[in-house]
Parts: sequence; structure tokens; C-alpha cells
Amino acid sequence: MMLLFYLAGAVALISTVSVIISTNVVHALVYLIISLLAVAVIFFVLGAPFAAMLEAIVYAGAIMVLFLFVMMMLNLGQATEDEEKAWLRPQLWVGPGLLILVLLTQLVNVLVTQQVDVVPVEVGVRELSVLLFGPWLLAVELASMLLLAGLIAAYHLAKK
Amino acid sequence: MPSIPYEHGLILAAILFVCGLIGVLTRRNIVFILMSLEIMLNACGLAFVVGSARWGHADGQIMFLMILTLAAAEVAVGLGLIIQMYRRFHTVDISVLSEMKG
Amino acid sequence: MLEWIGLLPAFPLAGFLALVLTRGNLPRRIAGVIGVGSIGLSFLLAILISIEFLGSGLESHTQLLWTWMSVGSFTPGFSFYLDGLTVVMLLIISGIGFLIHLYSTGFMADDPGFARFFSYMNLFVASMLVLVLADNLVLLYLGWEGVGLCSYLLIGFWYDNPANGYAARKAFVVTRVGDTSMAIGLFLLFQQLGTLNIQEIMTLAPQQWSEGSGVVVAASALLLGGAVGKSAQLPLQTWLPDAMAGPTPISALIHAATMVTAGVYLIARTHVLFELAPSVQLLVAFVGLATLLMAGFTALTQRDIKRILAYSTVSQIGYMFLALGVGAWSAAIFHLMTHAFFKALLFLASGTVILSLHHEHDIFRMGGMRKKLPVAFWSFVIGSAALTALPFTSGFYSKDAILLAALEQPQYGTLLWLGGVLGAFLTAIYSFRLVFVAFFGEDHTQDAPAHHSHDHAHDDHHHGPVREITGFVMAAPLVILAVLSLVGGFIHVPVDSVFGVHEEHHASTLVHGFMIAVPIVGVLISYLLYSGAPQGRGLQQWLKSVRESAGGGALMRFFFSGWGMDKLYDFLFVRPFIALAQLNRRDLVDQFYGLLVELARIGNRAIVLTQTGYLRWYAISLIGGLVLVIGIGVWA
Amino acid sequence: MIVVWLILILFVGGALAWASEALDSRLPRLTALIAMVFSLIFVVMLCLDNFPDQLSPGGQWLVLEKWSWIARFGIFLQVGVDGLSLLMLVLTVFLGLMAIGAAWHEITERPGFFYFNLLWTLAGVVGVFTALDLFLFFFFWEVMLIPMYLIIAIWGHENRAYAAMKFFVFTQVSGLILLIAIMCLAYFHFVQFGRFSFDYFELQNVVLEGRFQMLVMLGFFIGFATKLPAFPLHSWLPDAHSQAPTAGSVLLAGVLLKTGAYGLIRFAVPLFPEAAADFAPVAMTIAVIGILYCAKLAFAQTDIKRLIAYTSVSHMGFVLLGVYAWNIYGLQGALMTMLAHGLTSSALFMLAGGLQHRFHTRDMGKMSGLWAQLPMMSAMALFFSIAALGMPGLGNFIGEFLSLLGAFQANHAAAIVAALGLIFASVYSLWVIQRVFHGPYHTPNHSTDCGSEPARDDPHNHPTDLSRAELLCYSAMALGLVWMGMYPQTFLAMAEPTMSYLLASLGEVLP
Repeated sequence: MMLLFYLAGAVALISTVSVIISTNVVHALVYLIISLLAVAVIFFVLGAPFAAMLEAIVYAGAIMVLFLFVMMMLNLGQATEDEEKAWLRPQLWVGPGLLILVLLTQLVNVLVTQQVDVVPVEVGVRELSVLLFGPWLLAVELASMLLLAGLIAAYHLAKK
Repeated sequence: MPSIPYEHGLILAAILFVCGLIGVLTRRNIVFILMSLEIMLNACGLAFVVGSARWGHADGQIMFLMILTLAAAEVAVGLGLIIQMYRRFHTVDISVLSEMKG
Repeated sequence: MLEWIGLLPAFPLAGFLALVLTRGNLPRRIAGVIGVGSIGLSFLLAILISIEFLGSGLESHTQLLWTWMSVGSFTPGFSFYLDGLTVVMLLIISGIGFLIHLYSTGFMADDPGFARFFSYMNLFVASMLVLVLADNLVLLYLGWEGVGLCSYLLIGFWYDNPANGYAARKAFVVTRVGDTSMAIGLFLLFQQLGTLNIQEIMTLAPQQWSEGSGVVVAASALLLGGAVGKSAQLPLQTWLPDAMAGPTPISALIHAATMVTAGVYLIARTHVLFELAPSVQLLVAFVGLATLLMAGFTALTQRDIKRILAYSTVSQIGYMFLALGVGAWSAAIFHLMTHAFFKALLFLASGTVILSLHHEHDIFRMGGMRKKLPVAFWSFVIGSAALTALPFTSGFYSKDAILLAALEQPQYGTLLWLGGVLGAFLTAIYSFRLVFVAFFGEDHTQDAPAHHSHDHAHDDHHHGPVREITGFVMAAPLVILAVLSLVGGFIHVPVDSVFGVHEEHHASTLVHGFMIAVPIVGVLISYLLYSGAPQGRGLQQWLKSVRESAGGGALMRFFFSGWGMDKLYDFLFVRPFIALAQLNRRDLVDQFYGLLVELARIGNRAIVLTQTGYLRWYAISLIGGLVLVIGIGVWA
Repeated sequence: MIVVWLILILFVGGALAWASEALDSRLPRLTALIAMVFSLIFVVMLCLDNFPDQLSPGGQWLVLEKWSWIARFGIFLQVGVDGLSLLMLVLTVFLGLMAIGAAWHEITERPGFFYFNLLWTLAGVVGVFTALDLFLFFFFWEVMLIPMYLIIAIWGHENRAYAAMKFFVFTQVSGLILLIAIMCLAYFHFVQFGRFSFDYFELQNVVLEGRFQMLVMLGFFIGFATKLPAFPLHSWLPDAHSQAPTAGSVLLAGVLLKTGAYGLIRFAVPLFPEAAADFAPVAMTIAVIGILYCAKLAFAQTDIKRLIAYTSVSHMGFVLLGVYAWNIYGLQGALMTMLAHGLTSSALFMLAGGLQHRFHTRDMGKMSGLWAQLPMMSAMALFFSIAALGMPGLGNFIGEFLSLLGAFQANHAAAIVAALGLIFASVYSLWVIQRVFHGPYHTPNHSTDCGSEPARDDPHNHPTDLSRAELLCYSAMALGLVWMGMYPQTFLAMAEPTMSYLLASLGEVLP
């Protein structure tokens, strides 16, 4: 199990890095899907099969398909790719890179203090549903409203 | 069942988050920026699920669900905006949107 | 009758209100009747009150109308106080006021501001009566400022000429300097004695203060400041000559007979304080002496008929101050009264001259008016005689008393006396210079205008034929005042009980003879110099040569300008004030806040630079902030 | 309840005035007038009710009421009226009427909103003069400022945006400082007594350490001195006054400035007696500088409204002087100066507004000799200028004389130097009269052809003199001044118990 965790982690990491340095949008999207699936595997390892399922279906499935449709609409070709290459100059990475390095150091520094081993306990759909439609009902309602708002906004924005 | 160190999960989430951040900061193509944002959101979700596993409780997963919803809504709106932007400026370069200069 | 004392100022006040509230819509006749009648009523009442007062053995009387205000222990009332001094002042103010009002109905007959004129005049008389009737210094201050206001309004009566406005403002502001000094004196007196009631002060002061103690010196010096301002003495005398811009009856009433003597009244009223402060009292004497000499020399060189009289007024009030300074209180009041008679006479007569000559003021453009203006001429002769103190006129008795009192002053008696006599000599010369130049010799009315400009009431005067303007209303006051100027010296002023002493002055026959001779010599010299008499040709030549020599000319100009005091004050106060005002027109403090605004703008511009509009930039700053916050949270 | 009714009438009247604009553009002013008349009746009733009691020394508070509001923080709706407040209310309501009179023909644009702002400002002022809970006080303090800001910003003259912003920034910043000071005081009450309180009477029991007391006192002082305004904080006033519409100037000069002075008397000194005593010499120095400096500035102005504005600052210096002399003479003098200055400056601003209405300029250089054409207006201007320079027999004299008398007892030097202000006052007052009303007749309306004889039948050459309504307004104010000058006892007696109470409670602390 441990091995699976690290393996999936490595995959997620590599594919993610590939996303941000890729110049081709479609390639990047594919890498992103791989990354998401890898994370879904991690979820599974951590005992959250329902979350893993949703990650695969909603994220890697629905959302990414949405991206794909949009990219088809935009019809970005070779010209865009060349443009991307021009934009990705190494010196551009220095400033943000340093800043991010500091941030990462800080985060890791904080996180390593928590030396606890996790024994994954599977939390099934049932418990999740009881919680979701019990104490978190209000959050569910809010989420539904958010989705509605997103729906309306997307419709309005994408309209000619 | 062999255990997984808690902090490794979190550090993975942190690294993924930071990768997304770099993407947001360095890319000019708005599609890439949106993707990077997805990475960041996903990293957060990962952190929550790790936490959920750590405490053996489902609240973290519920938070992940919320984030998922949020990401869905955000992508829908964000992609709509990208389409609008492309219609108006015929480019996906975020730098053309600098009218808020003081 | 004494309890009706409150009606004295009420009549003129009612007249003022009636004239103001009808806004000048009354017919002239009615406005005149109201204006003159109200003063007439006051005068009648004053006579009745005086008779009762004199009949009742000079018993002082206090009448409280209402408590003005009551704050802590400060409770001045609207209350009137009547004693011998008040009675004299009442009769002078209402009597001469009445005559001058009567005269004004003729003088101002054609003026469009007829009703306005009488409303101001009535208000003046009311204020002046309040001033002399007041039993506390606050009420006195009310009258004091009230007369100053009326003086301002009446000097600037012909408001369309800015020069008149300037003169009026000058008069008000310069006297206000004195008033402020007096107000501070009031604060000091109240703080020390806890009352501003004059009679209480007079009794408390000797109990609380030893002679010459610092507080009493300060208090009396501050009051002197007020008196000096109002009575146009050095160093605040500069306003009075300019005040002649007002209509001539005003000059007669306010700037000769009544208001300008208020300072004398104030010092006499508070004489106990001055007695307690001998140094200040001596200062009063020297102020008077210096003023009377300075004004005398200045009057010698003036050409404007009213300015000559104005400087003469300053000089005569100097005599009164001299008398006050040497403790001859009743002599001062006596001179105040006789001066009121003959100076009012002179001014009214000069008004007739000016009106008859179509607003001509320059005496060198008159000449030979003896025949053409007989009433004015005789008035001038009688008035000048009294002013010069020729024997048996009223001025002779009063000035005599003053000079003899001065001689008795222990320390500087001789000096003061000699100065006074010199002043009398000057008085004789300048007053008869006026008479000889204006009324004798040849007629100069058709001459070309003099090369220097002088104040005209109306610039558009044209030279018609000379015709004396004397209706009954204008002639009668002249006659009455002429008679009073002649016989006024025999009136006894009932003020001994006020000052607690009966003054009698004795001197050797030699001194008496000298004092009779000096004015006569002065008149003779004046005759030789100015009447064009052949006997005086040598003297005239000498005067001409002096005037034409460099030093002599400069001296003449110096005298003419009133010893350069106007220029000095202009240089010392007016110009710096205006320069400072102009310099700081836009308020330095405001500029300071403007600076703050500018700094904020600069800051804004600096911060605006960070608003690049690039998403990346905002995101980076966001992350920077995040790093900072986490850094502080983790390691701080 | 009567105080609450008074405030409510103004609030509701304002709202009604705004609403009534929809029906007819002349309705708002009528509504406002009716509301003001009702308030006047209420205030007069309040006066008459308490007239027999006012002389008894025990009855300081004529009205004292308290309702719970935010009990958790010790905030109450506490209002009280004593002689001092009552006099201020009379002044407020009276000048409110005058302001409506001044606006009657002047405001044609959005009248509903204008009268809404006018009445709400007045409501705020009434609240300020009656609130005895510091939180409530601050609430009303803000209520009166914001509508006034709008009045300047919307109906002002050519430079209104700048003036309104300046007014707003100055008053808001000083208000903020005041709020901080109030919070400090409430907090220290919590520290010492275990609960929050904004109650005026309870806060008097709070004991503060010397240095800290001085700081909190300074917070109050700055808050009120800006409103007064005192010398270095006065710079908002000339702009605000000169740019505001006439009614706004009337309210600003007549009423709003008095809230600062009221605050000083009611709060700044009694709450911090020791600090106030230490601070008194500084405050008196500020007052003296203000009197002289602003009198000098007034003289240099060419804009007639600016000139009057600077004279206001100069006169309020006497108030400050009187308050910090902190004896019965100084306090009563400050009170009389407040009342008399309220009438004088309002009348002068109305006259200036009248001139602007007739000649469309405030530049004194462009008009002169108006006496010939506008005798009534000129006479009124003369009267009020004379009043402003402190002529005895009129209200201002009583105020200035008593202030100086009190100040002299406390501080010789300050009083003597301040007395020089009387000279300057005469200089600038007479200068206005000379520039505008005396001299040869000249107005901007026929300045184009000075050489030729102006056509006599041209209506512009015959500006109309005061209308009957205007004359009524001015006469009422003039009568008030004469009353104050000849029989100030009416007003002094009303304020006497309050002043004595204030003095007695901390008389031993101050000089």
C-alpha cells in the first residue's frame, strides 16, 4: 500500500510539473488528467474510495472534458504553441521560483513537525452520506446554490 | 496494513499546490492559468483527504466534496470568461487585460 | 422730578427709533421736529432736574432702572447717578445739543440724508447722556462706545466720498485703541475691587491702595489711555483733524463741545484714582501741555478753516488735561463748559461761512467777508475773543483758573505755567489769524484754486455769488452761543461737592497782568501779520522770508502736517499691518494643510506605480504577503 | 419625552420634505417650515414650563431621561436638558427657521433633498445638545456632519467639491480622535468599575493618571476645537463657509460651531478637571492667537463670505478664552458670545448671500456704495457689523466683555492681548462697510461702461432692496441682539444653575 502511495505521488508530481512546463495545451490537459487520476489513486490508498471515485468521474472526467470542449472552440494551433515557447523564457521563472521556494520551505518546515503515521481506515459512502445530509446539510444547500450560480454565469458569459 | 507517514501526504499536497502556484505566476496563457488553478484546488482537496484519513473521520472528505463543487463552478465560469476574452481580444494572453493599471 | 432722570436719554433714543423705523420716509418738517423736539424735551427735563437738584442742596441721587446683568459678584445696573458734575454735563449736552440740532435743520435743509442725519444725532445725544449719567463704568463704557459709533457714522455721513469714509474709520479705530486700554483698566479695577460702580470705587480705592501703589498707577494709566483716545490728546490726537470731514454741525457738537471732552469727564469722574497715582496725574498734566503746544503750533499753519478750529479744540482740551493734571478739577470742568460755548459758536459760524461760500474751506480764498457775512463775522470775533481769553469773556475766567492752578503745582509749576501761557499766546495768534485772513483784507473767493488739495465735503462746488445764509434757525443758536461765550464766565459750576474741595487760586498782580497782556499781544501780532495793515509790513516781510527759507519752510510743513504724526503712525502701524495682511492673505496654516495634501498626493503617485494591471503582479504580491504572514506566524 | 419628540419631528419632517418633492417642488420648503415651527413651539414650551424653576439652584436638570439601548456595553438613550442646553436649543431652532428663510428662494435644485439634509443636520445638532450618553452624543455628532457635507457638496458655489471634502476630512478625522477618546474613557470605566459605561455622570467618576488624562483630554479637545474652530485647526472653515449655500453658512456659523464650544463646556473640562487646568494656559494662548491671527486674515480677504468666516474664527477665540478661564464670568461670557455670534454671523452670511443673489459675486472689490440703492440692506449690514465689532448694548459686547473679564482673572497677559482683538474687529468690520456700502455707487452689473451714465431704467441698475420676509428675518435677529445686549439677564439666569454646578463640582481644581 505504501508503495502504491509513493508511486502514485511520484506520478502525480511528474505529470503536474509537465502540465506547467508544457507548451501544447492538449498535452498539458492530458498530463493534468493523469495527475488527477494519480491523486485519485492516493485517495483510494488513504481509505477514501468515494472521494477517489468522484475525483476520477467529476474532475478527470467532467471538468476536463469541459476544458477540452473549450479548447476545441478556441482552435489553438501551431502559432499558439510557438507563442507559448517564446513566453516561457527561463528568466521569467527566477522571481516566482524563489518566492515559491521560500513558501515551500515554510510549508515543509511546518508540516514535518507532525510525525504521525496514518493507518488508513476506510470511510464508506454510508458514513459520508449520513454526515453530508446530517450536520452538513446547510453546506450542501450552499454548494447547490453555488453550482446554480455557476451555471447561470457560465451560460450568460458564453452566450454570443 | 502498513501505515503511511501523515506528513508525507501533506508535503505531497504542498508540493502540488506550489507547482500550481508557479503555473499561475509564470504562464501568460489563460488556459494554462486556469489549469494551474485546478491543480492548486486539487492539492487542497488532497490535503483535506489526508487529514480525513489521519483522524479517521469523514469531515475532510466532505470538505473535498465542497472543493470539488467549487472547482466545477469555477471552471464553468472561468471557461466562459475565456471564451468571452477570446472573442473580444482574439488572444488568450492574459497581459492584454491590464486596464486596471493605476 | 429726579426719578424721571431715565427719560433724559430716552427722549433722543425714541427720536432715533422713530426716525430709523420710518426709514427716512417722513417729510422733512416732521423729521426735523422729531429730531429737534426730542432733544428739546431732554433739555427742558434737564433744566427742571437741575433746578430741583440745586434747590435740594446738591444731594446726589441714584436711580436704578434695571439690573443689566448679574454674573457672580458682577452686577452692573442700568442705573443713573446725578451730582453736580453730571448736572453741568447734562445741561451742556442737552442745551448745546438742542441749539446745534436747531441750527442743523437749516444747515442740512437740502441734504438728501436729512432724516438719517437727525437719527444719528439723536442717537449721539442719547449715548452721550448715558455716558455722563452712568453710575458704573460698564454703563459709561456703553455710552463711551455709543458716542464713538455716532462719531464714526456722522464723520462718514457723506459716504460717497471715500476720503470721508477713511476719516471716519480712522476716528473710530484710533479712539478704539484708547477704548481698549480703558476696557483693560475696567478688568483690572474689577479684579482688584470687585465692583465697577464708580462711587464704590471712589470709596474703596483709598482704603485698599496706598498712594502710588502699582495697581492704582496701572489702573489710572489705563483709564488715561481711554481718555486720551476720546479727547484726541497726544499720542492719539491724529483722528480729530481728519474728523472735520463730517458736516459742520457735527464738528460743533461732537468734535468740539461734547464727545471729545468725554475724556476730561472720565478723569474728573474717577479723580480719586488719579489722586492716588500722582505719577499718572503728572503725566496727565504733561500730556495736556504737550498737546496744547503741539496743536497750537499746528493750528498756526493750517489753511482749512475747520482744521484750524479742530487743532484749536485739541489744544483747548490740552488745557483741560493740564488742569486735571494739577488737580484743578473744577477749573477743568469750567473750561470744558466755556469751551463748549465758544467752540460750538465758532464751528457753527464756520458752518455758515462754508455754506455761504459754496463749501469753500480755505481761509486764504475768503477774505473781506466782514461786510458780506456780518452774523458770521461777529460770531467769529466773539468766539475768538473767548478762545483767546481776552478779559471778561468766558474763556478768560476759565483759562485763568487753569493757569493759576498750574502755577501752584509743587514740582513743575513754573514750567507748566509757562507752557500754558505760551499756548495762550499761540491761541491768540492763530485764532485772530483766522479772523483777519477770512474777514478782513480783499476778497479772494474768485481766485484760482490753491495748488495743494484739501478736504472738500463736495468736490463739485461752483463759485456763485457770496450770500449769507442765515435763517432764524441758524442765526438764533449763533446769537445765544455768542451771549453765552461772553457771559459764560460768570456761571458758577456746582462741582465743589463732587471733588470735595473748593478751589481758589491766588497770584500776584504781576502774574495776573502778564496773563492778561499775553493774549492781547498775540492779537496785536496777528493783526500786524495777517490783516494787511501797513504798520506790520516789516513783520510780514520777516514771516515771508522765514517761510521761504529752507529750514523755515520745512518747519512750516512739519507743523502743517500735524508734526508728522500721521506719517509716523502710517509707517509704524498701518503699513506693516497691511503688508502683513497682504503677505498672509492665503493663510499660512491653510498652506500647511495644503502641504499635507500634497504629501498624500505624492504617496498616492508612488503607490499607483504598483498598480500595473498585470494579474501576475497581483498574484506575486499576494504570495509575498502570504510568505510574510506565514513567516511571522511560524518564526516570530 | 419632549426631547425625543423634538428630534423625531426633525427627522420625520426631513423625510417628509424629501418625499413631498415628488408632488410639488414647493412642498418641501413648506414641510420644512412647518416642522421647524413645530420644533420652535416645543422649545418654547420647554422654556415656559421651566421658567419658574430655573432660578432655583437645585434644579439644574430640567429634563433628564434614560432608556436602555445597547445594555451590554452600557449604552443608553440618555438625554437631558439644562439651562445651557435649552439656550442652545433655542438658538438652534431659531436659526433653523432663519436658514429655511434664507433657502426659500435660493434653493431651486432638488429642494426635497436639500430640506431633508437641513432638517437632519438640525436633528443631529439637537441631539448633540441634549445627549448625555457619550455614545449617543457621538452618534448625533456624526448625524449632523454628513447632511452638512452633502449640503455643501451639492448646493455649494463654484469650488464646492474641494470645500466639502476639506470639511469632511477635518471633521471626520477630529471625530475619529474624539471617538477614540470616548472609547478610552469607557474602557477605563470598565477597568475601574467592572463594566462599560458611556454615561456622562458615571464617567465623571473615572480616575485617570495625569499623563493619560491629558492624552484623553486632548482627544476631546481636538475633537471640539476643530469644530469650534480653534487656531491651527480652523482652515476648513473659510472654505466651507464661503462655498456653502446661504442656509448652509447660517447653520455652520450659527449652530454647528457652537457644538464645539458646548462640547468643551459640557465634556472636555468637567470630565478631566486636572488635565484641563494644566492645559488652560495653552488653550488660552491658542485662543489669543486665533483671535488676532484670524482678525488679521479677515482684513486681507476680498471675498465677503471668507471675510465673515475668518471673523467667526476670531470671535470663537473669545469663547475658548472664556471657557478655559473657567470662572463664572468666563463661562457666561462664552455662552453669551456663542448666542450673540450665532445671530450676528448668521445675519451677516445671509446678507452676503443676499448680495451674491443680487450681483452674482462675492468679491467686495466689485461693488461699492450700495447704500444709495439698497438703504435697508445697508442699514442692516451696518447694524450687524457694528454688533460684530462688539458695540455695547448689543449681545456680542456682553459676551466679549464677560469673557475678557473672566480671562483677566485667570490670566492677565492673555486677556490683555486678546483685548487687542477688539481693535482689529473694528478695523475689519468697518472695512466691509466701507468697501461694500459706502463710497461711490458701483456694481458688477453695469461695470462694462463706467464712463457713460448708466441707463436709469435698466432693472439691473436697480437691485431690489430687502423684501418683507427678509426684513422680518433680519429684524428678528436684530431684536434678539438688542435683547441680549440690553437685558442679558434672561439668558444668564437660565444658564446660571448649570454654570454654578459645573464650577462647584470642580471649582477648586482650576485657577
